[in-house]
Amino acid sequence: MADEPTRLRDYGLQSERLLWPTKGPSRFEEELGVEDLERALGLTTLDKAVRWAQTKSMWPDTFGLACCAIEMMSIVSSRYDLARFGMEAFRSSPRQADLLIVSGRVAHKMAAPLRQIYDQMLEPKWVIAMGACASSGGMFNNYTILQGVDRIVPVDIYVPFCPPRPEALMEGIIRLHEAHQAGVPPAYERREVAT
Amino acid sequence: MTVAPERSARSRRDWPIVFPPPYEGSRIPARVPTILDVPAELLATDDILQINFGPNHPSTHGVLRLIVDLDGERVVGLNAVIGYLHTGFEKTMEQKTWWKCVTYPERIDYLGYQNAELVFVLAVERLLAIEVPEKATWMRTLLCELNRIHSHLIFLGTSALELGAISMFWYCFRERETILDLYEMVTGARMHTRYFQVGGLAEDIPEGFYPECRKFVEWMPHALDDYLALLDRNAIWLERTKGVGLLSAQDAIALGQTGPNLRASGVDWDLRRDQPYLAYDQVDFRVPVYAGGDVYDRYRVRMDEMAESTRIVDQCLRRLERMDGRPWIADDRKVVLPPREELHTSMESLIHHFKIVTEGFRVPEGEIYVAIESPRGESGCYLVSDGGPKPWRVHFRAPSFVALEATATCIGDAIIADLIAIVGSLDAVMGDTDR
Amino acid sequence: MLRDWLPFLIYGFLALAIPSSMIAMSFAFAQRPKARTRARVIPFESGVSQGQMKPQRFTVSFYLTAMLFIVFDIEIVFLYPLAVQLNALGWFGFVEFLFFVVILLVAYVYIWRKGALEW
Amino acid sequence: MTAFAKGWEGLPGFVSAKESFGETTVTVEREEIHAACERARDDGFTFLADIVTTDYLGWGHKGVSGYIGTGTGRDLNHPATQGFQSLPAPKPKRFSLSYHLLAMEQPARRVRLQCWLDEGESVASVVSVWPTADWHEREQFDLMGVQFDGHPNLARLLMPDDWEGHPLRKDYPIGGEPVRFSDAE
Repeated sequence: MADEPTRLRDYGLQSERLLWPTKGPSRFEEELGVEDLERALGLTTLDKAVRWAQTKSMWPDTFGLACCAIEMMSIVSSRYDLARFGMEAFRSSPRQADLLIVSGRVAHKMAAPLRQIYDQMLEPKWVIAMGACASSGGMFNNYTILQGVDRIVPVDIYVPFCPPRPEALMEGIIRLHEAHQAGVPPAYERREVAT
Repeated sequence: MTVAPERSARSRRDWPIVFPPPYEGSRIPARVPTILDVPAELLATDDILQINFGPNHPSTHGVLRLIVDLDGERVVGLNAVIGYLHTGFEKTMEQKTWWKCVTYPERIDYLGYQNAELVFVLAVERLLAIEVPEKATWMRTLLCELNRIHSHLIFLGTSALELGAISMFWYCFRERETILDLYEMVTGARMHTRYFQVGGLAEDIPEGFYPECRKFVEWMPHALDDYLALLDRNAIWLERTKGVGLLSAQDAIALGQTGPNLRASGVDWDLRRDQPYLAYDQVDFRVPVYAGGDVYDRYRVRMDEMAESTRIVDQCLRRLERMDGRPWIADDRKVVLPPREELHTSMESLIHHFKIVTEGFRVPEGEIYVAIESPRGESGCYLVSDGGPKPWRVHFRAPSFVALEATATCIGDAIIADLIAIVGSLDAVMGDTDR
Repeated sequence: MLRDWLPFLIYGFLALAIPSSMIAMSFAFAQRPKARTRARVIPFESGVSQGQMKPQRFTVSFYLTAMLFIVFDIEIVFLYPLAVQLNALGWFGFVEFLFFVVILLVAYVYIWRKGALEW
Repeated sequence: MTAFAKGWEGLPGFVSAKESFGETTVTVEREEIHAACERARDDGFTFLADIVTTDYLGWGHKGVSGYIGTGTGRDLNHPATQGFQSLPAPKPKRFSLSYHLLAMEQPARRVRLQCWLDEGESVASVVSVWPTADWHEREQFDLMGVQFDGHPNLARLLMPDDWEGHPLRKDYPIGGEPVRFSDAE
C-alpha cells in the first residue's frame, strides 16, 4: 500500500455493497482484479480463510451492566436468536470470549475491572460499545460515569439508542463481522492503543 | 408486633398464614447487620478460602460483588460490595428541569421501569396538586401491572437459568416479547417508554391496542400453567429452593424488606391494597402471602402475583374500552403542553407552550415522600422543591438496595450453590441498588 | 510383523499428529500482546483480582469424594474384560463377578452409612 | 390505639409537627433522634423505609425560584389569580436528615422524623433500632458526609473507597471527573 491506510474505506470495506447492491467493485478490488479471477477459481488467501472462520463463532463475554444488558439478553432469546451467527454461547470468563459487549453505563468504580477483563481476553478481540451510555456517557455527564468506554478500551463498533433494540445490536454485530472479513484489523491494532 | 395483622372481614387476603416462622429468634449478624463474619475458631485455622463473587459474574444479576469466605463449599462469611453501577441519578436530576427529569427514573430500576417512572410522576403531581383524568389513571394501572409481569418474567427466566432449568429462560422471554410488543404499540419504545407525563399520559392510546392486550390476557394464564408444570413438581428445582435462604418475618421487617421478599416471609403487606394509589382500590385482586420465607416461597409469591396482575390488566382493559374519546391528560396550561393545533389560534397557548418548553413548569415549594408497590417492593420518591423549574433534591427509596442487605442474614449455612439461588431469589436490580 | 502392527501405528500417528498440529496452528496464528501482559498472567477473579492467589488449603472432603469416585469407577473398568470373555468363562466367570461386586457393595454400604456421601 | 394518637408531643426531643401534602413531618432535636426513633418503633413504626439528607446550601438565595401558581384555584382568563412571586421559606440549618417511618397496620401510618444539622455535626446511629439503617446511613455518609457515631461499619458504600469529597453536596461540582484510567499505559 502506498500510504498507511487510515480510513476504513482504504481497507476496502465493502459494507456499502450490501446496502447498495448495484455499487461496482471498490478501488481495492479493481487493483487486485480479484473480481472474476477469485470467483472463477474459488481462490482465497489463508488470511481470508482465517478471517472467515473467526467471524463464524465469535463468542461474546457476558458483560451486562445496566438496561442494555436486558436487551442483550433478549437477542439470545428465541425471537432474535443470536445462535444464527454462532454467538449464543455467552462466555462468562474472558479467557474464552472473543467479543466484549459493554452493555450499560460504566461507573469509575467499574472502570478498573472492565479494563482488567479486556486485558485478560485473548487476541483477536473486539469491543462493541452498546448503547449511548457506553458509547458516550449517554445522558449522565456527572462525577461517576465514564464519558464513553473508548477512553479505557479501544472500541470497534458503537451501537446507538438507549437501549438499542436487539435488531440494532445485531446490525452492529453484522457490521463487525463484515468489517473483519473485509480485512479491517481489530481496534487495538488500528490505533496502537491497548496492547 | 404481630406477624400478620388481623383483618376486617372485607379483607381481600384469603391465603391464611398457618405455618410457624422458619426459625426462632433473629439471624441478623450481631456486629454489622449486613456482613456475615467468619466465626472466630474457623478464622484461626486458615482453611478459609476467600473468593470474589465479583462485579462480572454471570449469576449476580448485574455488577454486584460478594466477597465470600468459604470453608470447603460452606459459606461462612459474606460481605456485599455495591457501587459498581452508581450513576449519580440524584445529582444529575438536580440539574434538569421537571420535564426532563421524568425520563431518568426509568433507568434506575430498568426492569420495573414503568413503576419507577410512575413514582416520580405521582410525587410531582402531588406537589402540584394537579388532577389526573380517569382514563390516564386506568391506563397507568394497566401499564404498571404489565411491567410487573415483565419484571417477574425476567426474574423467573434468569433465576431458573442459574439453577439449571435453562429452557425456562426461553419460555419467559417469549412472553416478555409479547409484553414488549404491547409497550411498543402504545408508547413506541420497548423499554424506557417515557409514556407517563406530569398530568397524565404523553399520547392517546392507539386503536389496535385493546384487542392485542386482550389476546395477551387470554394467553398469559396458559403460559403460567406451563411454567408451573415445568418447575413446580420438578424434584431438582424443589431440592434447590425449598428450605434455602430462610428469612423470618421479624428479620424481614427489621431489615426493611418489602414486596415479594416480605410477603414470602409471612408479613401480609402490599401497598397496592393497604395504601391504594392510582386505580388499585377499584380493582379486585388477591395478595399472595406465604410464610416459609425461603427461595421457593419467594418464587411462589411472584408466580401468584403474575396471575393476579393478569387479572388486574383484564379489569383495567374492560374499564378502558368504555372510555374512548375521554381526555388522557390534564388541561392545566401552566404544567401541560397545550395541543398543537391550539398554538395557531390562541396567543396564551403559545406563551404557555414557550414558557413550559424553555424554562420548564414550576412546582410549588415543599417536600414529599410518595411510595408505590414496584415489582421489587416499596419504591419511594422523596422530592424537595424550592418552587423553581428544577428539583432541589430527589431521592429514590430502592427496594433492591434493601434486599441486598438481607443477603448476610439469608445465607445461614448455605453452600455456594445455594448462594446463587438466594441472590437470585432476592431479585435485586443493580441499577436500583446503586442509583 | 509390520502388517499386524500397521493399524496400531496409523492410529498412534494420528493420535500424535492431530493434537500437535492444533498446538502448532495456535502458535502460528496467535497474536501475542506487546504490552500490558501483567493482566494476562494473574487469575480471572471477576475483574477484581489483585495478583497471584496465594495457595489455599482445601478441605479433605474434596479429596475423599475423588477417591470414592476412583474406587467405584475402576470397578466398572474391571468388568469390561469380563464382559468380553463372559461366554468363554461361563458360570465360573459369573460367580467370580458376583464375589467382586458383593465385596464392593459391602464397601458402598459402609461408606453410605458412615455418611461420606453427604456433602 | 397508639400513644401518639392525640399528637406527637410525647416524642422525646420533640420540636414541632407539620402537616403538608397529606404527610406529617415531626421535627426532632439532633441529640434526641435516637431516643425518638426508639420511642416511635415501640409505638408501632416497626418499618424504616428510608433515611435521606438534603443539603440546603444556597436555598432561595439567588432568587431563581419563584412560586407562580398551581393547578388549583386559578383561572386562565383572570391573570390576577396567578399567585404572587414568593421566595421559599428559609431553613433553620444547612442539612435536613429525614427518617421515613411506616407502621404496618390498618390503616397504614407514615411519618417523617426530621432533624436539622450543620456541617460537621454528627448524629447518633439508629442501626440498633432498625438494622436496615446500616446501608442507608453508610450511603448518606458516603454521598452527603453526615457523620453517624455508633455506626458499626461507617465506610464509603457507593463511591470508590479512595474518593475525596461528598458528591451530593450542593457545593460539589457536577461535571465528569478527569478519567481515572487513561488509554496510555
